[in-house]
Amino acid sequence: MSAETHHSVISGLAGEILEHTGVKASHCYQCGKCSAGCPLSEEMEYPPSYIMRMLQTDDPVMEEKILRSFTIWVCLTCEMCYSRCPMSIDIPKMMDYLREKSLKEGKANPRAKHIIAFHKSFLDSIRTTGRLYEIGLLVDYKARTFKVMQDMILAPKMLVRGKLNIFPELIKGRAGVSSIFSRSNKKNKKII
Amino acid sequence: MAEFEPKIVAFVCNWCTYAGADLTGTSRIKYASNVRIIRFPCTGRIDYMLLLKAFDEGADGIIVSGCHPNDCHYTSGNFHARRRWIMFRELCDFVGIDINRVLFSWVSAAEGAKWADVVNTTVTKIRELGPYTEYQEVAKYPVREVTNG
Amino acid sequence: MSKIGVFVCHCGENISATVDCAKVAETAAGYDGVVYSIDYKYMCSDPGQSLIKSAIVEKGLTGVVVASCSPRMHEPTFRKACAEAGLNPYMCEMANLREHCSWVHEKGDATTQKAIDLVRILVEKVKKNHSLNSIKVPVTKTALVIGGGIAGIQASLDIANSGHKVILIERDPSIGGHMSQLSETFPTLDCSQCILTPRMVEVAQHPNITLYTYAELESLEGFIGNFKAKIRRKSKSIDEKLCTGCGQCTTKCPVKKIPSEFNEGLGKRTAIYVPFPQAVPNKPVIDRINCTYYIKGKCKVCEIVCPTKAIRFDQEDTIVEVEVGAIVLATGFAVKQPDFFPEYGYGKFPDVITGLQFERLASASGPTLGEIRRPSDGKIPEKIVFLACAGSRDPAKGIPYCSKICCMYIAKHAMLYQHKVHGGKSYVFYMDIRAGGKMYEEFVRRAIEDDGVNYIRGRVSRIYEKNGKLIVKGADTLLGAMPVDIEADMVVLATAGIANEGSEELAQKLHTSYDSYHFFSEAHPKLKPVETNTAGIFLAGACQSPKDIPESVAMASGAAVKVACLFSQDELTREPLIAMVNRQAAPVYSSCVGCFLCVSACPYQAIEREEIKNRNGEVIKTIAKVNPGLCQGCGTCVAFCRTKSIDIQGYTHEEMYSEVMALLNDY
Amino acid sequence: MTLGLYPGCSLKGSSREYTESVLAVAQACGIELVEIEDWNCCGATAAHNLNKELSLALPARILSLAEKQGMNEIVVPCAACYSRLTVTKYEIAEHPELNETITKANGLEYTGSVGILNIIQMLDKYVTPNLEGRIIKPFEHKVACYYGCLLVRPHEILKFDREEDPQSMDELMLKAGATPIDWAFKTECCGAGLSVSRTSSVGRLSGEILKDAADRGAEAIIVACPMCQSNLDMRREAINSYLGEKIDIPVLYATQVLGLALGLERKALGLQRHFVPVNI
Repeated sequence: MSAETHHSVISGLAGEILEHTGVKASHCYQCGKCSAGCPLSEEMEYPPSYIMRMLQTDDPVMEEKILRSFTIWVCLTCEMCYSRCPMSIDIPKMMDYLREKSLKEGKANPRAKHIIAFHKSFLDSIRTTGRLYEIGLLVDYKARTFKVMQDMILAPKMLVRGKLNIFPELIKGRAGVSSIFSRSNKKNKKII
Repeated sequence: MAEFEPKIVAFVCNWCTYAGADLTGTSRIKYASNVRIIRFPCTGRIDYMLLLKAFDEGADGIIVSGCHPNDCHYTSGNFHARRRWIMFRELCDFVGIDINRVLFSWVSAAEGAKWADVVNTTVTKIRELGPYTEYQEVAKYPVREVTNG
Repeated sequence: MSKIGVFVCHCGENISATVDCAKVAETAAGYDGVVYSIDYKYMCSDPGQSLIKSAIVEKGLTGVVVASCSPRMHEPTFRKACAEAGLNPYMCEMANLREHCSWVHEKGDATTQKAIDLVRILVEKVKKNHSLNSIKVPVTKTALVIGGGIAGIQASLDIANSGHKVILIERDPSIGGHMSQLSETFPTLDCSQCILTPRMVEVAQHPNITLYTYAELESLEGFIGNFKAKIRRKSKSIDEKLCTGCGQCTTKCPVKKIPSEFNEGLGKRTAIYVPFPQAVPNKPVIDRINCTYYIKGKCKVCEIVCPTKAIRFDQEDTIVEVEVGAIVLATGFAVKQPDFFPEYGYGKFPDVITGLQFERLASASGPTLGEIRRPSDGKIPEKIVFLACAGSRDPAKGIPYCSKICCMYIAKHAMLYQHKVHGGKSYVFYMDIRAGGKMYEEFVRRAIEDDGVNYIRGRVSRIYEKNGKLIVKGADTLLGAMPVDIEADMVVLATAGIANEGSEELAQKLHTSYDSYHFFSEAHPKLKPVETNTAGIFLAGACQSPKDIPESVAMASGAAVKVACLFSQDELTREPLIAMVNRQAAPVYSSCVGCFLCVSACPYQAIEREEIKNRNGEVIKTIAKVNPGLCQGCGTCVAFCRTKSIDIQGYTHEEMYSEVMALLNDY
Repeated sequence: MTLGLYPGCSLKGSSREYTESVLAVAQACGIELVEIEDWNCCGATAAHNLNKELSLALPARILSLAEKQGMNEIVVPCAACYSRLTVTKYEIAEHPELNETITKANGLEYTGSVGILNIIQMLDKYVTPNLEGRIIKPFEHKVACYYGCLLVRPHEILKFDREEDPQSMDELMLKAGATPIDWAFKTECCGAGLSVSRTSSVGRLSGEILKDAADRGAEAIIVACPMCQSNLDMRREAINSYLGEKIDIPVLYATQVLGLALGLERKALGLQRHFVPVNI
């Protein structure tokens, strides 16, 4: 006598996603509306509905391809897919999970290194100051990517317009913010 | 110790909830097996003394379920049931019967999934409340006889 | 002393896969009063029934419990078998081991234990059961058909042709329904009106059919064979006997800009109007909401021009009361208005239209006389896009089901477009092509291969307007979900078929059930598709779920046969599960004290006062009495009675208390 | 009238003019905005891209601080921060078990009592009802209201305006004397999330948006999101070179337009800080 309601278990990456995010890949019936509306689908090697299909195969080869894909990094989480999905599948939430997993397992697509670098620089900036320090972010990002010249042309113009702070703003609760980071890092094996 | 398995009795009407529970079956939706269904023509037929009798006999929780308001096969039986339930609940509360152990619900013939949900929710809730030994202890005292009304 | 037989069914593996049937039978054999207990693979099969029958005879059983499927499925089967073996059918009960046990729980001891309990409950009940005899009631051999679309028309004609009277009521001013709006029909491409209008005329002229258009069901009382219906005939504001349908009034009416319902808003009509030229009856009605006279108190142009003085501004609604023996519900469906698809811009862009609007454009009797011209500027679209599943199969928009007819009509639309616009390009965005039906798949293939319709598998994300074109942003899921943009001149949305407006209220008036989408529910999805749960009320056509014309017609004929079967008898037998007031010997006569609380509880006015008189004719006592013809057996009076003087046969106090007490012993 | 204010990082740096215009309009309308003391970054896209717990804990800290400082309602002008804060509030309400982890991570209690308003909601609730007779310099221009992603999606959580063809900003502009145009890219993504790391995508996405607005005769694009603004404004050269044509429509914040209509100084609204000069 138990309140057990499921007798089938979804395995593999799809099962993992279901467990962690509540997003059920088998819910997708491949209508393609997400791919049709995704502003970035033409830059993806696998558009969103294609990723859903790959998850449905329950094939480790496919799953590996997803984690190593550029798609998951170029997704902007603009939520367009989710808002129009007839099955209300929260694809952006799933993408968040896939990115986190891909990074944790060291499978991030090499083409995405600039995108990841930017996110990391961003979070580093918050970690140390509690708030985003834009010059710091840019310098850190440049250092990570060696894209020294790009955007440098913007900086002086921003300074002139009073859009860049030369000094970071420090918050009092920095220790608190850092502790948020260290807690979640411990759980996530230092990924950021 | 094994988990407490409550005994749940469901008093349901023939036209909506009984058919709804049939649909749960046809749809193969699984739910807790703690419930025993007793079929009535209509919730309007349910004499609330039967609820007390069920507690007497060792039930830990009770579900009463019929058609949604306005959808009664007999026009208004469910409204009568609801009205009498409100009175009966006051009375139970007054004499110290735990009204949290009785769940009143509407489940239509089209709501197979809802029936499973109602049962599972009730089982979980009654499991938290524990066995209704309090009532059963008291019920032991009077002479037990078949109540013919 | 009871002698009960218990018959446990495996239902193939449906029950035995999770319930240990042998153990159930074994345990039941040990119960007090049980003299025979056995399990068998298929109890409802012929050998299974024989098993029961021979046990009744050989063991002299006084009661039977069949532990198998839901009594809603096979109770009549087993009760009939018992009756054949000489046992009163109401001494047979069913324990629902399938729907309520084996199908909803996992295999295990707990499930078998539940099955055992369910059997024990019914064993205890059947011990207390009484033999009952069915009740005979007369049949009124007139049918009421609600809805005058193709299904209602077909059902009316079939019943009328079998020699019975029919009253057909239709909400709109004319019969014909959605079918009268269609251009051509799949898969034969014959003209919808050409095949429909002769039927409409036949209805109007049939001596057995009384037609009330512009009429709705007000209320319904009674039961199978003996319904009393009140019909509200809405005021048409004309005297139908005087009106000749000459059309002077509709030509002269100064209010000419009302969107025509018949043309789905693509054409205009006047305030006094006939919905379409072939309407039956071909007499106008005044739309009081838009008529200048009713708004401002003056105009009366129609009254002035009417040669027969048939206009009646002060006419009021009338209520007609009729007695009928059976009812056919044929209220059809509605089309979901696509304004809930803001991403497709329906309502914002005039050239995004619905499938039904396209029918009107393609129809020779439509606003463009059959030429495909777009609503915004009347240009012939060079590129047209059809979107399947605009609403259907879309749980996010509230319609998870498939509307069934769209795949076919879209293929037809695209085909008609290709036939009418030479050199035009048509695209269909679809998810699956559901073309099950005679010559249906062939029809779709023809559209694709012969007429060059471009099918793209994918759903459209959005449509926007740019420089007079509609930009349709879709994806081709067969090419790796590659985005596809089409600059179209017109877009047709295959909007979902939904339950008709007011179907919920109608179901409540009829005390019949409806599903979660508000379509009417059939009594059994496979074996009783035209019956409802309410005896004497039948279903025809798309009011049960979206259907195409052949299916609607077939179902209507099915319902008509059910009605004819009913009318072939002079008397009906009814289940005797009705309330009774107890009677006892003098000087008590009855425990009823005459409080008549039951009268207020009864929804059927079935409880009367009975005066018990002595030999001198003096009234000794007044007690309640149940009229068996009116009682429907809900039992509300039973729960109301303070002296427990009313009991309901088949669900008596004794029986119900036995069930409760059996339920929990040795749980 | 006092409301809490969560400015967020952009408003303190690259989108300084947004802060200035928000404060100026609020002041002009008698609303005092009190900045949440010691606020931190909400984590933005980076956090929820890389780490779920972080993406909830950072915004939760902000909401806890607002609670602690006795605020009932806070205004969040940045659409991205508004989205993160609202999503966090929703997630914790839906999954109360998260609260414990987050309280532990932050060392601050969280009850979820603080109301969150985006800038349009704030203006609708507290400013527009009292606008009668105060529009002294109607902004008589054709404008394209650009809502972007984060103000309207996901609707289930934000419950603000409608997802497709939203109207709230258009109505506000109408009140400020402007003529909002009907156009096709109100809620398409401008690509700001990849602004720094993948400028090529931004050219295409933002290019489509600017082009459609320009083609339909807009004289200004109106936004309520600093990401969209800086993307469409600061990246204009890159976008123009992608498009191969020069589009010089300025990108203004809704508050700047309202400020102008109320007759406030251009400088007080930070109009001099724009990359694409505001010549209207």
